[in-house]
Amino acid sequence: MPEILTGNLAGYILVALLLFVIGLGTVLTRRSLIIQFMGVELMLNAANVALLAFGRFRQQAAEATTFYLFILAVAACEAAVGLALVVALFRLRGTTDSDRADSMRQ
Amino acid sequence: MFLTFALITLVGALSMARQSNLVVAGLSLVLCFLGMAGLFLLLGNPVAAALQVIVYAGAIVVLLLFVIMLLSAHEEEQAERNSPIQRWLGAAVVAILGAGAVKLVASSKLLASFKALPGSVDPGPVTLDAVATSLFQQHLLAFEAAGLLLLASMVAAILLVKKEL
Amino acid sequence: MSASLFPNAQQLSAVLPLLLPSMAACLLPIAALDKDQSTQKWIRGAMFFIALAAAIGGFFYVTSLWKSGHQPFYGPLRMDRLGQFAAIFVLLTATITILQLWDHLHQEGWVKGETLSLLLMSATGMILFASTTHLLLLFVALELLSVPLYALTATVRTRMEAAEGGMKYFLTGAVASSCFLMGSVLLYGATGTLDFRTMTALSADPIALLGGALLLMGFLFKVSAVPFHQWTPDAYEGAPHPISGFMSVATKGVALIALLRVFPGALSVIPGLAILGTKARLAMAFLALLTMIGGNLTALVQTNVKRMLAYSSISHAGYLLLAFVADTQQAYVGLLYYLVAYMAMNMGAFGLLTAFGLVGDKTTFANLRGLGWKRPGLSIAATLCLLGLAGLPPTAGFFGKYMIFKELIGTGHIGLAVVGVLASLASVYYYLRVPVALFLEKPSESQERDRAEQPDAGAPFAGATVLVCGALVLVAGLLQTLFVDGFAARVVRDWTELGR
Amino acid sequence: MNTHLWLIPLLPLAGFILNGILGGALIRRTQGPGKAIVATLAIGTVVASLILALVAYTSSLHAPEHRLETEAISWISVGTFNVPFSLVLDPLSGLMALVVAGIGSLIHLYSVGYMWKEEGFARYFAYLNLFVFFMLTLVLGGSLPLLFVGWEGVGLCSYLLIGYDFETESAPAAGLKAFLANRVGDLGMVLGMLTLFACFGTLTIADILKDVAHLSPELGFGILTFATLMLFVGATGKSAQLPLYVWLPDAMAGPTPVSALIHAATMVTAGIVLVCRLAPLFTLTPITLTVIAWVGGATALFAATIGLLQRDIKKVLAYSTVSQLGYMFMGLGAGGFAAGFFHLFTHAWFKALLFLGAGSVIMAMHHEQDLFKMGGLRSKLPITFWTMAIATLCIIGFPGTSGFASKDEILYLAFQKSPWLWAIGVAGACCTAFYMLRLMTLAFLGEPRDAHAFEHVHESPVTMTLPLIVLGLGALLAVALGWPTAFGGNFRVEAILEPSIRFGQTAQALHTETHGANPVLLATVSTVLGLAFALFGYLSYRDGLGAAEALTQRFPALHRLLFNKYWVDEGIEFLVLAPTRWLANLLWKLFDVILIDGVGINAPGALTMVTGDFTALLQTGRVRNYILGMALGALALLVIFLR
Amino acid sequence: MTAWINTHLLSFLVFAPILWGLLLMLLPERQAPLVKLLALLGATGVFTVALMHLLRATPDASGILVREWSPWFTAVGLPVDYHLAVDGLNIWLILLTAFLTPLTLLGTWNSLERKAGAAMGLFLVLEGSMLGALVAQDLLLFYVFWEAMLLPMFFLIGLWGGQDRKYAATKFMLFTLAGSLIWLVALLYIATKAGGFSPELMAQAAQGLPFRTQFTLLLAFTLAFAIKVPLFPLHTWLPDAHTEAPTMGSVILAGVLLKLGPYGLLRFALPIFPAAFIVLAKPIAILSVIAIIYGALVAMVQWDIKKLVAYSSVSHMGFVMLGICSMTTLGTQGAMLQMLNHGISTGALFLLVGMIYDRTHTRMIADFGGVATKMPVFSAIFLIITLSSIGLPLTNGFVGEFLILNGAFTSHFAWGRVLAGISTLGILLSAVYMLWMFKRVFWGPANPDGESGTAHISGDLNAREVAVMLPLLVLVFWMGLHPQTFLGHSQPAVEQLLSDAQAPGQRPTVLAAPEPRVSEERR
Repeated sequence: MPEILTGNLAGYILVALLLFVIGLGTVLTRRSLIIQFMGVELMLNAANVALLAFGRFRQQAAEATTFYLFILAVAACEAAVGLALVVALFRLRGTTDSDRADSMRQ
Repeated sequence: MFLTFALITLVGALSMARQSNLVVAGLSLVLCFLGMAGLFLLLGNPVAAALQVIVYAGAIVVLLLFVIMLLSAHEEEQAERNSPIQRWLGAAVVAILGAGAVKLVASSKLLASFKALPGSVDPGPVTLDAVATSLFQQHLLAFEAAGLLLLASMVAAILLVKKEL
Repeated sequence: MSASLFPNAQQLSAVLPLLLPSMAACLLPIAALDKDQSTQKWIRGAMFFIALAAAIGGFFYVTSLWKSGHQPFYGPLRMDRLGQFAAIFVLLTATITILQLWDHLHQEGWVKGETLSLLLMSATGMILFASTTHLLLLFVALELLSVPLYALTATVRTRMEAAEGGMKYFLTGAVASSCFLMGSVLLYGATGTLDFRTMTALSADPIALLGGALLLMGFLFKVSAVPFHQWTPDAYEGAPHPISGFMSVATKGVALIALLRVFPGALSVIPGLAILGTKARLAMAFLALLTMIGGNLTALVQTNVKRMLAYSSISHAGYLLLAFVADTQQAYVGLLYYLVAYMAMNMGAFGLLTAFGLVGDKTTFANLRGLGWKRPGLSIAATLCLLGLAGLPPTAGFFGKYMIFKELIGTGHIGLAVVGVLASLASVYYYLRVPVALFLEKPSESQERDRAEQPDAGAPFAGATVLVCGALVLVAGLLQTLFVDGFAARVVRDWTELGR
Repeated sequence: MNTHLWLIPLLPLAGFILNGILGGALIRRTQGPGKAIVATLAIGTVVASLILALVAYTSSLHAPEHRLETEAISWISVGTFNVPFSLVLDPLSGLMALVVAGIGSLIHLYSVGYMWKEEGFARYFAYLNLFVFFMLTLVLGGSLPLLFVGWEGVGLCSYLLIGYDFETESAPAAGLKAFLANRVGDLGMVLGMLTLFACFGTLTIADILKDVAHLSPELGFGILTFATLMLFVGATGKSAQLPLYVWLPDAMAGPTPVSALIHAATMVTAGIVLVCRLAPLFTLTPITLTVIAWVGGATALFAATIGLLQRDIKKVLAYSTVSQLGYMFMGLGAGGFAAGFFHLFTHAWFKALLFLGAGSVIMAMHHEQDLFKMGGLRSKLPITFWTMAIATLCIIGFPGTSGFASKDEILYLAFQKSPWLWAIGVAGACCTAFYMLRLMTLAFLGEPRDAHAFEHVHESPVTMTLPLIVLGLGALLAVALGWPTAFGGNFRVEAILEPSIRFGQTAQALHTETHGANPVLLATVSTVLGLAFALFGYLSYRDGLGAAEALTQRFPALHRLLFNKYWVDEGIEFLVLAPTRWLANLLWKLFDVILIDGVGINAPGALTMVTGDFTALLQTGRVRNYILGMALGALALLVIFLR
Repeated sequence: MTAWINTHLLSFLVFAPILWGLLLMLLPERQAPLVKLLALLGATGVFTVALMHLLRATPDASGILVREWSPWFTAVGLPVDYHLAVDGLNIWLILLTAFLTPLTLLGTWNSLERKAGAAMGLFLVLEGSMLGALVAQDLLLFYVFWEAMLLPMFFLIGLWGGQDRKYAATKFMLFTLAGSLIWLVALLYIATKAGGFSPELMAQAAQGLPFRTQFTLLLAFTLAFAIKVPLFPLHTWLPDAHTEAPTMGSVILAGVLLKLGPYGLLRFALPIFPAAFIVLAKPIAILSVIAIIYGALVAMVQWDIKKLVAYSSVSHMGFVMLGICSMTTLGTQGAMLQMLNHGISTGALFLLVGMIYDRTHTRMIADFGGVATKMPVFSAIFLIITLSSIGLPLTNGFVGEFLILNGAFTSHFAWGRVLAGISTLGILLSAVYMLWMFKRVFWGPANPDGESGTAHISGDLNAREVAVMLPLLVLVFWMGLHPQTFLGHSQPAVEQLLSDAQAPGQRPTVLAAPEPRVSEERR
């Protein structure tokens, strides 16, 4: 049983990167703004996983957790503003489909 | 143990990514977050785990669900045009990046240099006061900035969606 | 390093540039709570006065700091010459933006104190972003400068483009900043420290390289370099003109300055990063090439002035990145000088639209036809700004390009230089379209009628700013001694000395 | 004394300036008196310079090498290249100056009567003065560029004077043609000068000739041959030799006195003057001399044949002029510079006379120039007739006349160069005799063919007849200047010209020893033939056009050929001008419009635009695409970083 | 004031027109008459100052008449100097500029219907920037003025031009910029190598470079200058610009702007890259001969008088370039003179065309005919200018062309003689197109139909127009009769230039006499 499966640093980082990629994939492949937004959240959390893992293995858990707090706050802010934008857009367009909001080209 | 949580996390994430029903997607996101919380516990970080459940799985996802309800956008709308280039290219990029991630992690000496922690050097779980000390001593300025940021997002949200502003 | 809750005077002097705008930003929403802020002119006046006072006050404070010549710091916040430069740059831009906003928002009929508050918050975030090397702080500052901008882009809710542009800006921006975050986390993991200055133990490990790449991408997104640029035109078109100007100038400039702080190059005060250096420069060259070509080519075919300016700002990102390719002290001097010039030129260009009261989608070249003769002085000033953007002597734009290209050639990147000049040759064409429309073309009958019936949107502040910008473009072109030797060069010199 | 030389050309110039600026206004104010003043001024200046020339010439006879020279006034001077203004009066230029000023003043006088009723009286005289100025500069000029000044100047004047009635269609065209044909020649001049400068490092004639003194004749085609040939090209242009003669017949569009002065007596002889000036140079290049001789001979015959059938009285004379000039060149080419110049001298008198006579005829016939409409004018225009008769005798070389002297000297030399040349010359002489008699007969003898016009014919005013008489005397007395030694005479002109023709040369006379040929025999043959043809001409036109018609019926092809002047003009239009215009249009359309503007400039511009459109397509407006772009960019970054 | 002028003469010459012009542009349009007057006064003032001070100045050791030198700025390590100087090379071009400006203003007094004041202000700005380019000795300074010239010209064409003025203006702008931007790269390259922008430093630096590099750099330099000249394949902007530009634009464009190309070659390209220039001279000489013939041929088939004159400029400037490329004193001096000639003659031609255009509002040759009957004085003046432009002796045209031909013919360049021989054709062709045009426009019967241009001609030249032409006529003959006035100044400068460049110079004469010549003693 390779130790990557037993939860060494590499394992966590791999999980983090995969989460990151999945989040990106969500943003890329879905059209619903809300789901795309979830994807963004996922990308942020991927960072969280990596961060805490590093913190743990580098014996700097406290600092890492602080950073984690800030990321948390930022995520909350982004959630607020992002969802506000979605709502504003929905009011004007009546849609949450990002592909339909393409009035500006060139 | 790690494997379980990791799988929960990834599965939750994947199902979120593929789910067409927004509510279900949201719920699977919660699942993913819970998995993460588990991972954090494994990392000996109960604070983070707790916050993960409370803030993310709690606040943010609930906010999301609220919005979903508010806009009554349960299902993803029909695509106006199917854009194959976007889909396939996107998929390709994701695949490449994923494979790249695996390869990269595998090839990284630095990661390999950290062995799984033996119990002896285990610093034990993170405590809130340690976090608080670091927060209010090293990162005071950042804390202020974050406060400002929260205010900013509040004002922004008001500016954007408040009726008869 | 430990900081008590209450910074001492010396530390305070470092924080004050941030404190002034942020306090005003906190004050403004309260004033904005008043229901009839749209009816009561004096309330509006008061709000704008507060904002202006904060910006100008901060500006004067920082200039005095500059004159006094001492470079305070507070924990990870380093208000050194570069930081002061950034602060001056941002606050000046913010001042001009506020002045233009007064006119523009009245034209739009959507005067909101929140707008100003967000603007000032963003400005605070920018100054912070440009004056630290601490990853955590960088990230928070990045968010602090972006989040308000997302909202500002969509601030005029009545416009369809506004919400759309804001949404696009937000989504792309969120992705970019999460990349930034991921990058910084990985760097942290690779080095075990959050502050760039202490990143001595950086090895060429894939993790570190990945982190560096993602981090760089975060910067390049703010700089809006191809291919991270596509949000730019939409966001600019959606945003109010002055905000577009603010985004194009301040965001870009600050992102470049912050990048300059951490960039592993000639000025790098960070020993460990050298490993990333060559790769970073290669990436810069590659992207600069793409950016100059893509930006200029696409700008050629625009019909909307704002989009044209957006693409022009993209192409300028290309020229500015060239400084990192050349990567000599002189090149960075040129970069900073060019930023000043660029601020004047772009604010002038966007101010032109405001000054003529072109709102909504009435910002095409066709809408400019024949306006030049209505307000010649203003139009000439704006023309100066555009010619500056085109890089024609004797404007400041030329000398900015001159310095960067000279260093580029000096370091042997002649191919890039040739592409650059050819690109700017193409750019002359679309920049000239504005004066051509202003002076050379006759308005159509319908336009004549509309202008006849609707009163002339006398935008005093915007007009004044445009005039000032035009003058600045010319003066900065003729008095490089002041602007280069006395300003940009000193930044670089002192900073490098201090850094060592 | 020498400074007076300047006055010789400058006086007419002064006349030109005054008349040109003030004359017009003056005449518009006061009709008659104004014209009188203008005319007096014009004539006065020319006469004055004539007198000065006489004085200078006489004094030059006592000067060393019979040569007066003004001190040089700086004109162009760059490094070694130094061209001063300097005039030289030696026998050659002296004689020429006298001819120009003399005949010039006579023709001025004549013009007063001829042009009195014309518009632009002042303009005419101004041009005429200007011409005299340039012609004198040409003959007196001490350096080639200065000579070239006169050379181009007279071309300009002839251009202006031919186009004198500029409202008509034909005159401007003719003027343009004249100027351009001359310009073609001038290219030769310029090239010649360039070559000479490259050879000798100077363009002052005296210096060149001094340098020439120690050179041996060129065998084969050398640089000097090139230079002299080029100069000769210039001469063909000015002196209307093959192939550049075409402008001269058209030049008859100008007023008749102009034809007399410019296109008979003076300007067209510039070529001969040039060759004589540089005689030592030309003697070094036998090839050139041969070319000159043959071109001259060819021209002499060619033009004469065309002259046979012309109906326009002036055209006949024009072609005769061309052929006479041909004789002169034949003489020069045969090495007889003096002979050539002598023929120039005599020809100046009688051809001017002929033209003026023709002028008075035309005036009498109310500007009718068609010979076939004239006839029987002798009774009405006695003076004109008799004077012209004298000239005719001279030109057909009637024994004892000046024409006989000069022409037979030339023919004699020609025979020594080559018998064929002589044969051509004689043939030309026969044609000359024929068409001159034809002219005289048609104009003055027989029955009047246009009774109505005949009614109003009356002799011209004295201002016109006086010059006729004077010229007649001149034509007769010109013989005094030389009588072929072969007939026991003394060919004085050779001795007179010696100093200038052999200037700077080591003194052994180039004497052409008479090998074989018997001059008397040659002369008799040519003369008899000539007179025979003269008789033939008289007989065939004595009673009307009938006989001529018969001849025409006999040789229709020949008639058409000659009557259409060998279709030379059409040929030039078809082979040279049209292709040039076509080529020019092609170049313009092909290079400017299509290649440079189209392919070179607009195409890249359009291409850039299209590329711009393409890149603009990437801006789809859908945020997912944007993020995809970012992802790809990130991928690229990763490749760069992790590679 | 006068004291200040004495010390800062050149700055005054450059910036007085610019500032004055900008000031005038700000005046309202209804003040046009006043503005015109002020503009004329200003231009005349500048001319008088230039004339008085420059001709009185005495050259110093290095032949510099007037000099102003102070450091400007040392951004990014390279010292850039504010270095203005007048010497034999540029004095007459400066005077020509200062001389043509007031004449043009006076000559186009009533030509512009709208915004005449602004046009004249702009015109002064143009004059100033051209003077700046002429006096600038520091290459970056030169470049700045070089580009600064474009804008006023662009707006002159674009605002007061003819039908497709936008196309013409843009073409002019981009075409010229294309050259000068490439040049800028080369300039910066050599500047970084030299560590400064003064030609001397660059010359030293160029010595050190491999020949290929020198040659490439020179190519870039030449490109910019050749476009301005314009040399054969790069000339197509000129006809459009000339045709579309208002009269004042055409005059100054032909009169001065084009001269900056050859001037730049002489002033900068030749001294900096002598070795490479000697090599490049041959192809350029060939191109310029092509330009001579080609321009003349194309001019022949134009039906727009202005376009015809424009192409004639191409031909004439070809002569200038040929003279420069002959690398002999003769040729170069001829080129210097020919520049002035072309400035005077072609400038005058454009003025005249403008005068008749004001009356008839057409420039098509076909619309005219028999103009001489209606405007005798005009046609007389036009004839004289025509003659000077076709190089008739005693007018200015002849001296220049003759010197150039001699120079080319005696140059060491093997093909020089052939080229000179071919280019004599240019003299013939110039006569063809000019006189043909003259014939069709002024002579022949006045075409009767009321549509034709001739029918609209009201009267002959008025006093103002005659007053404009008189000085030009005087100059035509002065330069024809006593060119030494002008050659004298440039002679030492040119000799210095060529000797520094180690130009092969003139071939020795083939057959000259061994003993010294009489005429030389007389000299």
